[in-house]
Amino acid sequence: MNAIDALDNQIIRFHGVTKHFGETYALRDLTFEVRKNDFLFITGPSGAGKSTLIKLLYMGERMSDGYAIIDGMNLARIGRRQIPQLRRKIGVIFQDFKLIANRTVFQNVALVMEVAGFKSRSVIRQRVEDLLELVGLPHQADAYPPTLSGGEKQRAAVARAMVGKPRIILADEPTASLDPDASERVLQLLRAAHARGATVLITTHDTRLLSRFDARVIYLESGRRVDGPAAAENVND
Amino acid sequence: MNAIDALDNQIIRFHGVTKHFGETYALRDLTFEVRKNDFLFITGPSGAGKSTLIKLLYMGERMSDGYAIIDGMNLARIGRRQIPQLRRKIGVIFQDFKLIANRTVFQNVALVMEVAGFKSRSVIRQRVEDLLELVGLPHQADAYPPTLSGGEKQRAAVARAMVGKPRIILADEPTASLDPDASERVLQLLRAAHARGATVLITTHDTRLLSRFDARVIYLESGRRVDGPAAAENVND
Amino acid sequence: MIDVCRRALSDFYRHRYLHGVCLFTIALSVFIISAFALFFINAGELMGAWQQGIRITAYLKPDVTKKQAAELATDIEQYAGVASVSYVSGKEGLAWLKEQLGAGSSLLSDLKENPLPDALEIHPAKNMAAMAGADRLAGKIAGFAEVSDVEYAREWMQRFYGIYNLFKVTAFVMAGLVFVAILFIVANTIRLILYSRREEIEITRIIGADEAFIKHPLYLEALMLGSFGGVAGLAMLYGAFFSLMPKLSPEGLLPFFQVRFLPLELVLAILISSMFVGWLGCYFSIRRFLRV
Amino acid sequence: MIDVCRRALSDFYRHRYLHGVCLFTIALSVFIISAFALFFINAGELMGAWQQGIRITAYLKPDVTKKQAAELATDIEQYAGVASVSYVSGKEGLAWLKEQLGAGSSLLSDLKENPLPDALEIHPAKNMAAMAGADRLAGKIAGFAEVSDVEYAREWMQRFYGIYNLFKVTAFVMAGLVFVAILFIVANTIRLILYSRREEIEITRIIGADEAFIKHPLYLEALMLGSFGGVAGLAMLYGAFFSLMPKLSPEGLLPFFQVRFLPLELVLAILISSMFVGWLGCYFSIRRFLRV
Ligand SMILES: Nc1ncnc2c1ncn2[C@@H]1O[C@H](COP(=O)(O)OP(=O)(O)OP(=O)(O)O)[C@@H](O)[C@H]1O
Ligand SMILES: Nc1ncnc2c1ncn2[C@@H]1O[C@H](COP(=O)(O)OP(=O)(O)OP(=O)(O)O)[C@@H](O)[C@H]1O
Ligand SMILES: [Mg+2]
Ligand SMILES: [Mg+2]
Repeated sequence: MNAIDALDNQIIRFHGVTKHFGETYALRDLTFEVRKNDFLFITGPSGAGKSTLIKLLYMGERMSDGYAIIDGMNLARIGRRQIPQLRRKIGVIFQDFKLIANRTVFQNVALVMEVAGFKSRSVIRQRVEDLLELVGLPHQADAYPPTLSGGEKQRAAVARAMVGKPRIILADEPTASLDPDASERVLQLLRAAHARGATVLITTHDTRLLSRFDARVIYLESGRRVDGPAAAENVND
Repeated sequence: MNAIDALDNQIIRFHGVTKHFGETYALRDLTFEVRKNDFLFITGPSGAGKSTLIKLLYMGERMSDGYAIIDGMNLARIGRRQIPQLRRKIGVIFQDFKLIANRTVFQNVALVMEVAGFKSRSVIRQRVEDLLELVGLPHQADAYPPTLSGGEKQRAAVARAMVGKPRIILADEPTASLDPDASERVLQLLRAAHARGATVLITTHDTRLLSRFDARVIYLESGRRVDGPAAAENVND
Repeated sequence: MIDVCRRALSDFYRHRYLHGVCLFTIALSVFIISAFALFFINAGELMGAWQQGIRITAYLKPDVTKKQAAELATDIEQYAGVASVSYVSGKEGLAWLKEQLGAGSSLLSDLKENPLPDALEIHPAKNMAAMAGADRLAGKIAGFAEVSDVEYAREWMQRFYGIYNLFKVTAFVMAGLVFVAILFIVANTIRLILYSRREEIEITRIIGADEAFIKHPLYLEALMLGSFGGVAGLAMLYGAFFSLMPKLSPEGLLPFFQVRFLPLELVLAILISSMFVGWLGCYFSIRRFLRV
Repeated sequence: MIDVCRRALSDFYRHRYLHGVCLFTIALSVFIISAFALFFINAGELMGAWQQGIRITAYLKPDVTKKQAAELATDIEQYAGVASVSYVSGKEGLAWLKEQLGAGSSLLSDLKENPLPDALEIHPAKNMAAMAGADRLAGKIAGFAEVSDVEYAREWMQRFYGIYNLFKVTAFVMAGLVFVAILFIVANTIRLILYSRREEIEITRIIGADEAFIKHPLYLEALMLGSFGGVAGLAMLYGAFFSLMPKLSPEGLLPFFQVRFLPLELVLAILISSMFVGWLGCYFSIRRFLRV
């Protein structure tokens, strides 16, 4: 593969990205690429910077240094008006779910489609119901997030991230609150999206997940990328 | 052990407890006892009623039916004024952490001691700092919860649950957001509390936790208590 | 657009507690402002009604005929600040004077002949602003060749206009200050509502909503709050007015004056201002919550 | 107690945005209320000052000596609603009458002898309430054996008191309504603040805080908001008053009247009410957030 092909194929490209909050460095000099339709894990201990990396990707935070390109958009130079466009390409499963408390599960999930410009109520209803079925929450469609169990919230978050059929899925600990059954379901969904052509990026500290997949893994420690083996030691002890 | 001894030894006793929210039954006819200084796991799939059980114990919700006794207090008949007394005996690690967003980690943890009536600032400071050290958050004492990583929030919640040296510790998925290292630390803390005489009740869907401990396990499914083996099948698949 | 309305309405319902509290505050604010307006308008009218008792008397020279007097009256009636002019013969004047003096009138009974000349009685207009220059008016009238002398209760009128002016100016200043205060109160309330909703707004942005998607329903809600609040506030005033008014003016307290409710144009102006204030409150607060 | 204060203060800082907005609203509310008070108090004083021109004249019988008149004056002075009584001889009375009639006074120059009797001039008190019964007062005075006749500007006074009464009653009613409206506005604002803080309150309860632990700092904060807001509102009024006053009364507009700021007692009363309203707002809202 020549250099131009490589560039063409890259959907995410981080180069020397640093993010600090005051004195705290969440990410330091991080460089990596993700090719289109990649299935990638990011792992590392608590506080390593995994969620911060995801935040930079959906522009929840701006990077302090370095440059990053996502699907042709340069995050360092993107304008305020373009941020929504970027975000609509990305489906994010947030670690803390970020469900809107006074909208039902259905309304939370449907909101993504409304934001994306879908007008037909019936199209939205159909797709949202399908997804709630897939994550195993068909009966909770009209429940409000504060009344859901931890695992149900997480599955609602998964449904919301997938409903817009995004080209990029960022999943921040998507199975942390789930029992093995439900985890399996969610992973199948992510794999299905991957099969459909989406690029999937999953952060996790669940070592079983890593061992079950033959996927690329990026190891982070204190905001720095570390080599696989060294980190593996860390993870498997 | 005769019946009176058994009663004397029981710190938690549920009998035929049912909890429903409208049409949804979160717990059905649940009966179990916990002896003083027990170390108990509650497990089951997502939505089984684990968190609801914990909510009933700290009276975050009132049960719909049945009766429950905790440390001599009858939850069905407890008055509004006695609820705080009950809660001060219990340290809860909430599944969704329930940290106060505009108080620092230190202030969140210290609040439990203030509520418990500690007046001396230096005593509070000493104890809170010790605990933050133990959970591995000494540098985040002055951070606000929204700026913490998922694992850091969970550890802050652990510190808060333990700071009052409660007689009963209810831990709702205390290691869900933690990497193996940090999980180990938290479990050591819980074991240390147990060694000190506390009764510890942990909900989890982490099957590795169950297999590593030779502790009693209660299996829940759709709000009902089910037998170990049947559930074990479920968990280990 | 239909979409925006639908979302605004469901937001309205979703946040019924917040919006209820806000609506109540706006209603109370509109109530205060319109109660003010009601008071000042009626007070102004009252003073206008009261000054009917005030007149400028222009004594005519003895050789002025009735016809000349009538012509002069027509001229004077054109002047700014003059409501009407009436002709009073010397005889009528004496009768009036006797009546005015009451018991003291006995001292006029010794008069052999009527020393009072014929006169024009000039009634100032209700429009007091023009009357502030009563002195000037009197001076002008004195300038006519037919007029021998001009007389009016100078001291009384000066006091009256002094009060009236002070009243008017302070009323305007007060109304302005209260309006600004109310504007800030409504803006503050909307600010608190958006503050309560900041997480929801933040999440909506994070899943890809652009500014328009977020802002339009919020503005629409603010307009709705403003208009519903305005209607409610005016309804409260209307209710208070018609339940209290009969008790306020027992018979005879003020027989010559009828207290009136706000004129329709003002009611409409208040409603529109209320909507505008809602919009403005939203405008000022929303920026804070749309920053990255 | 120290503990409660410490917690209230740190809460105040922690929620500086919310509390800032709330404080601003309370300040504006106090501003409105006290601007009202300022206006009505000065308007009342102004009317009081103005009525100085009104008097009741009691003509004495010809055989009444100066000494008897003086005694009578002392008696009348004791009456409710009487400010002062002065003796006016017939000569003085005639001079005054001539002055009042101005140009018309020529008709008095024909008089051979002064027909005016001696008289007592009764000035009503500034306290107008007592004067509403001017008729009654006049009747009483007429009852004295020494008095031949009583005279006063009946029509004028009736109108004046009509206005004054209407003004007073509506002012009270308005002040009452506005006060209630302001009370609700402040309560609403505190309600919104507690609503924003409900999660924090809920968590504090869940980790074992009893009602007192939660309520006491909240009440203290409400009192602080009330008092700081009150001070700020009064300061705003004071600032507005002293920056606008010179412009409001240009020389000659109202030379006989000095507009004054609120009296100290009222300032204190407003501050205390403001604290009380803060407390009350907290009291009404807190229940909702302390329910299980
Ligand atoms: N807004 C912020 N302000 C200050 N510090 C922050 C902020 N966000 C993150 N941090 C810090 O940056 C570090 C990395 O946080 P991050 O959430 O990326 O960790 P993580 O790898 O996701 O950890 P976990 O597995 O626990 O979720 C943490 O120490 C955290 O406290
Ligand atoms: N306040 C509530 N109102 C309505 N339904 C509720 C409420 N709280 C819990 N439920 C329902 O009760 C069931 C049990 O919830 P619970 O939180 O106890 O599950 P859980 O065992 O903790 O699950 P998880 O492992 O996902 O946390 C769920 O289906 C949930 O939707
Ligand atoms: Mg994270
Ligand atoms: Mg749970």
